[in-house]
Amino acid sequence: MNGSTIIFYLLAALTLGCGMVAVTTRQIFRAAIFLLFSLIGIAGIYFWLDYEFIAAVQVVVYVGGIVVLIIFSIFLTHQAGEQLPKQSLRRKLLSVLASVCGFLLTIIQVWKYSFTKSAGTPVEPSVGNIGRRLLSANADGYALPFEVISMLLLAAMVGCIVIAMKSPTAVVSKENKAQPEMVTIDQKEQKILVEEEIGEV
Amino acid sequence: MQPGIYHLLLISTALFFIGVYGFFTRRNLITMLMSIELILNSVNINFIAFNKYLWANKLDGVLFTIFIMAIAAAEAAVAIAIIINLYRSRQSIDVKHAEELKW
Amino acid sequence: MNLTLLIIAPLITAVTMLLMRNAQQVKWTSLVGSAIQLVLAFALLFVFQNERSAGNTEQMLFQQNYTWFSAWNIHFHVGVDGISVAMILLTAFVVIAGVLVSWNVQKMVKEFYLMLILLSIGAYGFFLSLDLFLLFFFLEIAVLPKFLLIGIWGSGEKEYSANKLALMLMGGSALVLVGLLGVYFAGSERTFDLLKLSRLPIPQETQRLLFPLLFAGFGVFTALFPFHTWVPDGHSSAPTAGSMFLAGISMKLGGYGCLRVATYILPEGAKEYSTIIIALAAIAILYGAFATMMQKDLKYINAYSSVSHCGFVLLGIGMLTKTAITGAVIQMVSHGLMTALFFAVIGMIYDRTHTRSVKKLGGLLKVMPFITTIFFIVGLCSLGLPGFSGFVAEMTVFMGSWERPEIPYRVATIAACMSIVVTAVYILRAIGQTAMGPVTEERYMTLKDASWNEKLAAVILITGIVVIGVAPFWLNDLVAPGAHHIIEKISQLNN
Amino acid sequence: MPNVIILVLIPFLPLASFLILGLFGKSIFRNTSGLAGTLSLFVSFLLSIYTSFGYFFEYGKANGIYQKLVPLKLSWLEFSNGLSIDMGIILDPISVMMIMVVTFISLMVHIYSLTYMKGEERFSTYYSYLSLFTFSMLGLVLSSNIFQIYIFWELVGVSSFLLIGFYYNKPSAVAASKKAFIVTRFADLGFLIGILVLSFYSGTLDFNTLIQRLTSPGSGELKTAVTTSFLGISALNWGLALVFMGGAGKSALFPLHIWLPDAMEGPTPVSALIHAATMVVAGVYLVARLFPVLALSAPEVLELITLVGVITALIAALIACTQTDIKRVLAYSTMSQIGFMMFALGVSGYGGSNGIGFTASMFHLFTHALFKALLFLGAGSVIHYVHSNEMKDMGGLKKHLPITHITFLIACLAIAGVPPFSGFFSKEGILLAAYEHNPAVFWLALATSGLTAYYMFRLYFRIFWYKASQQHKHHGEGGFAMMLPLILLAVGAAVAGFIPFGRFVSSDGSLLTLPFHWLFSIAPVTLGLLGIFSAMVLFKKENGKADQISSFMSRVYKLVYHKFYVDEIYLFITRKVLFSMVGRPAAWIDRNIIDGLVNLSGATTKAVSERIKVIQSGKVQHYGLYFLFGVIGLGVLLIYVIKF
Repeated sequence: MNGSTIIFYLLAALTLGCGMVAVTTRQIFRAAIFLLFSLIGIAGIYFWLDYEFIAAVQVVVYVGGIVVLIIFSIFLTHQAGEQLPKQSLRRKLLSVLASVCGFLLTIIQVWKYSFTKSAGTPVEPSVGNIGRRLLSANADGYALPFEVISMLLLAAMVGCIVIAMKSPTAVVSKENKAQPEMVTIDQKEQKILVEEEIGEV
Repeated sequence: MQPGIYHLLLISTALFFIGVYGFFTRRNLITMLMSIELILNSVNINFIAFNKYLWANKLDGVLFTIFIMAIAAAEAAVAIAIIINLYRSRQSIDVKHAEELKW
Repeated sequence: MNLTLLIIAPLITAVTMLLMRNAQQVKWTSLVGSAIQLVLAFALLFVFQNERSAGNTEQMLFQQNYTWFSAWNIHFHVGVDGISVAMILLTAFVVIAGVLVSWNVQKMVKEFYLMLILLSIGAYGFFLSLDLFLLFFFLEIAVLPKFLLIGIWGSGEKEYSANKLALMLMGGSALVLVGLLGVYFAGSERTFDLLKLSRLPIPQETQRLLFPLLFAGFGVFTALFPFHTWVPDGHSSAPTAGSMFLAGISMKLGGYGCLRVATYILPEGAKEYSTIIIALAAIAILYGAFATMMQKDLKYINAYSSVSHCGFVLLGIGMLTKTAITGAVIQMVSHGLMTALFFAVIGMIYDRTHTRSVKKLGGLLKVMPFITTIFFIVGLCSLGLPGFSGFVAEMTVFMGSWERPEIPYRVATIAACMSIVVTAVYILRAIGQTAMGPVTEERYMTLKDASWNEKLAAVILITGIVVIGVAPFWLNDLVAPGAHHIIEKISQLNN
Repeated sequence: MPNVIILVLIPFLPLASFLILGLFGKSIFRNTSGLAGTLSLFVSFLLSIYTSFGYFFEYGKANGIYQKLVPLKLSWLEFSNGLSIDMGIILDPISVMMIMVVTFISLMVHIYSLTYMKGEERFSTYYSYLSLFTFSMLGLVLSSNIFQIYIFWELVGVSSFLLIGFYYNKPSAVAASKKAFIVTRFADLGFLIGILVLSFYSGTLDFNTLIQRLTSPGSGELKTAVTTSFLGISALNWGLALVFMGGAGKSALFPLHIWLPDAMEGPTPVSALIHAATMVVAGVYLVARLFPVLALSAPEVLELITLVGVITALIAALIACTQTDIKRVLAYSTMSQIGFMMFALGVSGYGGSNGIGFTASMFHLFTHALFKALLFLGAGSVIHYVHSNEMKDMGGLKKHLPITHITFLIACLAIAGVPPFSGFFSKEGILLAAYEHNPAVFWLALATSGLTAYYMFRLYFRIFWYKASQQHKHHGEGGFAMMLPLILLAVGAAVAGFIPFGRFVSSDGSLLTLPFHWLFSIAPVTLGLLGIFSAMVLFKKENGKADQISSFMSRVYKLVYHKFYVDEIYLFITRKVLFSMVGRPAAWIDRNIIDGLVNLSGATTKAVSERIKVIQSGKVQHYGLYFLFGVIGLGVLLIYVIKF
């Protein structure tokens, strides 16, 4: 067992451990942070695999972009120190069962399968190579998908704005009229939840 | 033992099902979104691993990873926009309250 | 004669109706349209008779054949023989009477009449089709308006009845569809053409499998015994014209289908299952009659008696003799006219007294002599009085049935004969209670007798009933050759 | 040769009058409908006289034997292989005799009703119904085809139904009309099946061919009909017995008689026409029509007919002694006399002097029509006068109703068999035939004829003598239109016995002289006079003797008074058995089991969808879980189970 291997296992442990905590913790902010570490662990694995560019993109997009977005949205929708509601035990057990079964099924299949490596001169995953492939319009070029993705991003941007934009006042007032009932129901439920929690404590 | 493709696949599978577990057990939409990010990342790991160990003569895995990241970013943005909108309309982002598609 | 005219004429009527502005115009358009249909039907009869007497013995006359969808070899293929002509005449009679009777409909007049005309398109198309796919197409066209007629213009538990009727009929047509596809793939040639299929050898095993599907499928329409329960509910909830069309036309679609499709294409299957058919028919006849005895609602009485009477149609078909099948067709025509008239009369009584309960009515003969006289006539026709069509039909079925000397057939025939007594019991109970006796409620004394449209409708239908009853030979001569063609293969099998 | 147009006109004139009066009676013939109907019938009557003269004296005979002529035969409805319903006219002695009887009695009734039914709201309807009946009855007797006779048989039944229910707002009349129709309809079921059986074995529906095929000993049809048997009885016997069942229903023979007394709810002239003189003898006519087949090929059925006839005659006579409604008494007397006609046919042989019974039966039919119509019309006058059917409202009417009194007396003497009135001759013939063929029947018949005299004179004395009248003389006897038929019929009833009937009507068409023995007549005449005498003793003056006797035999009296409880048995069968045990369960099964199954399938579908719609919860996590489990399941299935 050499250093590289150790580093690999450490990265794997970091990724999986943080991922695990991220999906189980009841502090939403902590979940976000652990997600962040998990993503960093993945970036580390990319580094370990010598895919520096991908690792960099991982860090930039996920760590720097998405997680920040998530954290912002958490700030927008949550009070500080608020705990996440508990899920029912039955659901948890079912989910564990489903996940474990799925995991085992997949892993067993993967293990049984012997992968064959393609013969051919390896290509350096350098930024230059990637960029050339990405933008070339040749038979194996990715120019078209690249353009499509850019359109998608644009559409997503427009979509975000439209969705997040405040609705016209008329609609709002209508919604507000319909609101009280909903709220009371919510409040009731929350009350019940709180009581349950108190009971548990 | 030298880590190889199997180890990477193990990690990605585990991460995938961790994400799945989170997706099922979380009630908060934002945390569900996080689980989805984990799932997407596990897919990315797969792509990279296959590229590295099986198809080193090609770059397709890498390119797909990049696309997935781009899409994931867009998806996250849209999702968060929806979540915020939802929050605005019903003061809650509990998934329980988003069941308009019921029978 | 161009047979497509019979489909186009109502179609044009329907389109013209769409353009009309007020209810009055719509009514007159549909009346004129249905009168044209009647004229066309008579023209068809006339031309057909001429052609036959000129010595044209071809099975189907006036055929037209256009390819409709060549990939599946579907054709727009129409043609008539005597049986179809008789059924078309029946349809024309019932349609015009139905249009006249619904003169007082208030709600959504245009749509109502549109539904009536649509149903008549379905019926004409069905009786004309010589292509099984086309036939099925028109069958489905005829189902939809019934659902709406009951669901929108009905009374009582109309949603329930409309659903029940539509679902059971759809179930029937699903069976039919499966059977049709089976026939399509069973022959050596992929074709829906009725005449070709009847000549293709279809293996006996296949016939055994497909015949029950087709027969039961069409049987649902014509109240085959365990599948008859839509009849009472559907009829009782339907508006007057709806009931008339339902019992007068729609139930005949089934009988015609059983005959023209199931029995004609699959003779060996028919032979195999004939004992079961006649058993079910005999049960339906007697059991329907006994069940009628206990009914209190006039519409239920007629609905159950329709089950009983349609049993004769199935009995005639199941007997597989030429006379019996002729009788079955005559019974279809006769029952169509009679039951339409019966429902029309019930509708007239209900419109005035606002009740259909036999218990609450009484002494109507004093109050509205015309309507009550029609009630008498139709009741007497229903119990098979000579001089009216019912007698001719039943006797022809009996004579045809008696040609089969085997014990089960004999038993079924005698059981069917018994129904004439039970029929008399329930008809006379209904008439005696409603028409005769003292007037039960004061308010009945001021009721008005029939209006012009009701009188006209009644007279049209009575004319049909009496003409058949007094001079049945022309109908017999019209239908018998058709029955002969249907039975031809079976009699070959017997020899 | 007969003139076909005239023959056709005989039934069609009444038909025309039915249609015209039925359609326009209320508007055009408001006041003249009676006259119009009577006139058309009068023409029809003249035509039938013309026809009968022609038949009996000009063209009917060939080689001294009356032929069965079929001057008209139109195919009406053709079934397969030679079976067809033809509309034809048959002329033979009995049909010609019958058209005479029918048109004559009907004419009398038409005239009588002009006054009797005057002021009736539905006067023209009444006449149109009468015309319908006359048409149907004429059609019935002229039928040349067994199915044709069935058709008119039904039409006769329905006109009887309409006329019994003429006073439709009287519930009892409605019930009676229904009863009459349904009971005869039940009998017609037998008739119909009988026709089917006979037609199947003989291969024809035509009377002449049928009789010819089923009587010639060598014919194949007869052989199969006799050898094929069901429940040990040959097909031929089945067929004929079932046809007889139809006749028994229409003629009110014993087990199927219950409708006739109730039918008296109709207007009295109608009872005279339909339920005394013409329609009720249709059964006798039918048996007479098929007589050759019965006599030559199916003597067993003839025995059955004898048995039923004699039982009916006796039972009806017994019941008639106890009834108090005068029309009912007459109704039971009709039943009894029809019983006479029936067993006369039953004991008769075929051909030559064996056929006395046949001739006597037809003769009795003829005379009975006259005197029974007279009795009913007389009773009609009485009812018209006192406005009641009950004996207790009558008595001492001989001064108020002199003509009715005399004519009624003549009719009573005729029916009692007192010489030289008509009934004497015909009854002698019947008794003689019975004596020669079957002594047991003879003794029963003799007793019955004594009873007949008793109950008829009981009726006579009870109406016209008994006690002093309390009636105020508010109106007269009913005028010319009512008296004329009475007088004409009385003349007929008095002298018809002298017609040499055997010369015209015999079983095989040949000439027959009804034998007549003075010595033989002593017994029945004595017995008849004894009956009259005892009636006189009991009822001439109001005294308690009759009541004493009835209370002395109270049990028997009660049994007879309640008509041997036959009605109650029928009521039990229909109410308790048919309605409760068959009808109601059928309706219940249909609503609850068969329709229940349909509804159950609907309900099941609904319940299932109600259950599985929960899956469609709208919760994304649920969907995810199902999806994942689905994928896992599929994976396991494909990999480990199917090993894809």
